[in-house]
Amino acid sequence: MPDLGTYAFEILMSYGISLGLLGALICVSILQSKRVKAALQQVENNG
Amino acid sequence: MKALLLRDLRLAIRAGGGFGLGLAFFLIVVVLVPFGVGPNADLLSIIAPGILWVAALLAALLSLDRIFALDFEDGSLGLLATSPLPLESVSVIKALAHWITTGLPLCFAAPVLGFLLHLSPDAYAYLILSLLIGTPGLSMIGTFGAALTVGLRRGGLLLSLLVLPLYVPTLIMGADAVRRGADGMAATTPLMLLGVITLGSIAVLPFATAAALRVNLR
Amino acid sequence: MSLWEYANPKKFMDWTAPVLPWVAGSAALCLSVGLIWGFFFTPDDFRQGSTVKIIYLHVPAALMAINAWLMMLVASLIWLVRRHHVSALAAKAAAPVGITMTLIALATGALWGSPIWGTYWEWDPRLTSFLILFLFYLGYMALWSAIEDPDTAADLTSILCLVGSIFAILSRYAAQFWSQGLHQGASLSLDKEKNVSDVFWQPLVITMIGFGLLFLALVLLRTRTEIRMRRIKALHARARRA
Amino acid sequence: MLTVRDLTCTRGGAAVLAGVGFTVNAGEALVLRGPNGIGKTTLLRTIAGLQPALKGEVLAAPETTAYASHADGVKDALTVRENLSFWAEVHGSTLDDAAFDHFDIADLKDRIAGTLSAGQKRRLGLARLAVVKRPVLLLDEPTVSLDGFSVKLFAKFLRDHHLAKGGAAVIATHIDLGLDLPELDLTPFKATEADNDGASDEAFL
Repeated sequence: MPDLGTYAFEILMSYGISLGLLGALICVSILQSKRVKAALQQVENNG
Repeated sequence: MKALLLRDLRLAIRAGGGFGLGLAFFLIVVVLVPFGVGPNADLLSIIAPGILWVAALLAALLSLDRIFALDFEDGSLGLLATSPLPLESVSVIKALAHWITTGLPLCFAAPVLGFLLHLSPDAYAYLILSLLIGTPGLSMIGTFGAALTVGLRRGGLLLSLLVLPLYVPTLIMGADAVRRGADGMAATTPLMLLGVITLGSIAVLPFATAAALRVNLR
Repeated sequence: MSLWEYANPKKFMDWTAPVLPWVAGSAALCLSVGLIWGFFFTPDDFRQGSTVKIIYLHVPAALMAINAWLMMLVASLIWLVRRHHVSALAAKAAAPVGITMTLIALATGALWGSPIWGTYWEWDPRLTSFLILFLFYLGYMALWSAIEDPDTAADLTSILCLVGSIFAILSRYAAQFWSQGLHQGASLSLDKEKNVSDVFWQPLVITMIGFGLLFLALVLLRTRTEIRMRRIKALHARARRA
Repeated sequence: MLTVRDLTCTRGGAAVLAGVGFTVNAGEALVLRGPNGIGKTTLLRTIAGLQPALKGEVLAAPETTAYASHADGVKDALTVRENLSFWAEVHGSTLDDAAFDHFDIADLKDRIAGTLSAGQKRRLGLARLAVVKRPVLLLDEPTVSLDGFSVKLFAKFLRDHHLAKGGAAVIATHIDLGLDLPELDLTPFKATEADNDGASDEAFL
């Protein structure tokens, strides 16, 4: 862990918020992709 | 073209809500601000240009969804689309009618409300001038937003969300002109830029508005 | 075979399926290398101290926030001119990615501003422009979700994107006129040595590539999802017709 | 006056009618028949140019067609005369008394349209057709909420003052106007999946 000095809070918050937001976006995209893929499979099998 | 303008003005007068509502809303917003920020005359005089411009903008926003919605519901819009009048002209006329019923009265009401906010005496000319130059642009931008949301049942809120960001340049330039006037500085540049935004909107947006109307009429 | 063939939904699904994992993988690689390098192995700046580490998030996110809008603009134009469905759906898919990038740029900008400018928020033209860009993304996404018919939605959002772009640029210059600003000049330019020295520049380039690849991967993934959703809709409609 | 050739029209991203073709000459009218939902409205709107055709063409001189449905743009706050003179001005024609007489609304000229009965208001809406003076009328269920007397008025206007003067009309209606007009049954033109080529849903199937 590097020495972040007095600005540790700002830097860690920046990384935390950014990676959190990106992670959330990636998770939502993947989950949605899976859900829609399954739904399409179901429609195609029935039709 | 004249027929459509006269019809819209007649409808605005007879159906009510056209002239009065926006003006009343403008008045209420401006009157409410001192209750919120306190009666300090110096403070009010500093923020007066901004308040008057923001209030004008909100008042112009209020009646936007009526621009096309009624004509869309009763079929007039479809009939106009098949008439010799191009939809681009219809858009301009609609914006003009909206301006006459909302923007123009605001230009005259604003100086009166300026007194309530202790607006600097030097600023009145710039206030009226900037509103006269800027509000036609607001009406044209709003007409474009109204055309985008005309087919939607609950388009009102969405319309505000779409239109308000588009109002930013006009607001910045308009309020800045008044502020500079109040400070005794030259306000020609913001007024010119305000004029550029308004003229640009009137030059470009009728085409976008007509395109959006055609899509919504399909 | 013309290049446009790749824009056919079926073709698009075919060629993106093998490409996507590679793009996602290289995005993950670039981001981890760039961010770890930037966070652990770069020295402090002599003026900004350790806060310079925020640059590895702030600059690439800001870059992608604008690039995402540009991509949506191009995709909207393609849809309006050539009516390629994938193009419209890609624009729709890119908006949530773009708005996330805008949020990251705003948040890291505010956090960076606090030690350097002494305040979290300053009505600086650059920050203000990003706030306005955020509002544009919001309106664009709201319009997509409000309209039921997919073609109508694609048409109207494309028109909004075109007009919005003009007004976004106007807002940018209006904001510059209105407030002179504290923000430093662009960190990215050809004469980079003037702004950012090599030690910071190398990991920054890697994270920028990483953000770009991540954007690409997310847009591909989300466009594939949109195409599938559209296909479900089309299949349902066909079943109703039969 | 109006020729429709091999027309395929779409609704909601899929073809509804395919290969529709007919010609209507001056003085002729055509009645479109078919069950509900077959696409009569879609066809008329496509001919009127309000929505694009997927295939085929509509041949008519520019600005000769007038489309009318039950949503006829009557403004409640305006008088009967103001309503009609507006459309007259937009179409660059003059408002003469004949238009009022054809639909028996001469006595109502200065009444506010909002105070009219439903039937009177519909007659006012139809009177617009006499005002715009377009030679090809595209009428979508023109007789909705008209009583027997008004239907006769409308049929008389159509025969004596429109078709007799060299006009043409395409009418989608369920009732018999008593005019002995040729009919076109749209049922055989119902689109199949093969007609969807180029429709927006088809790209995803």
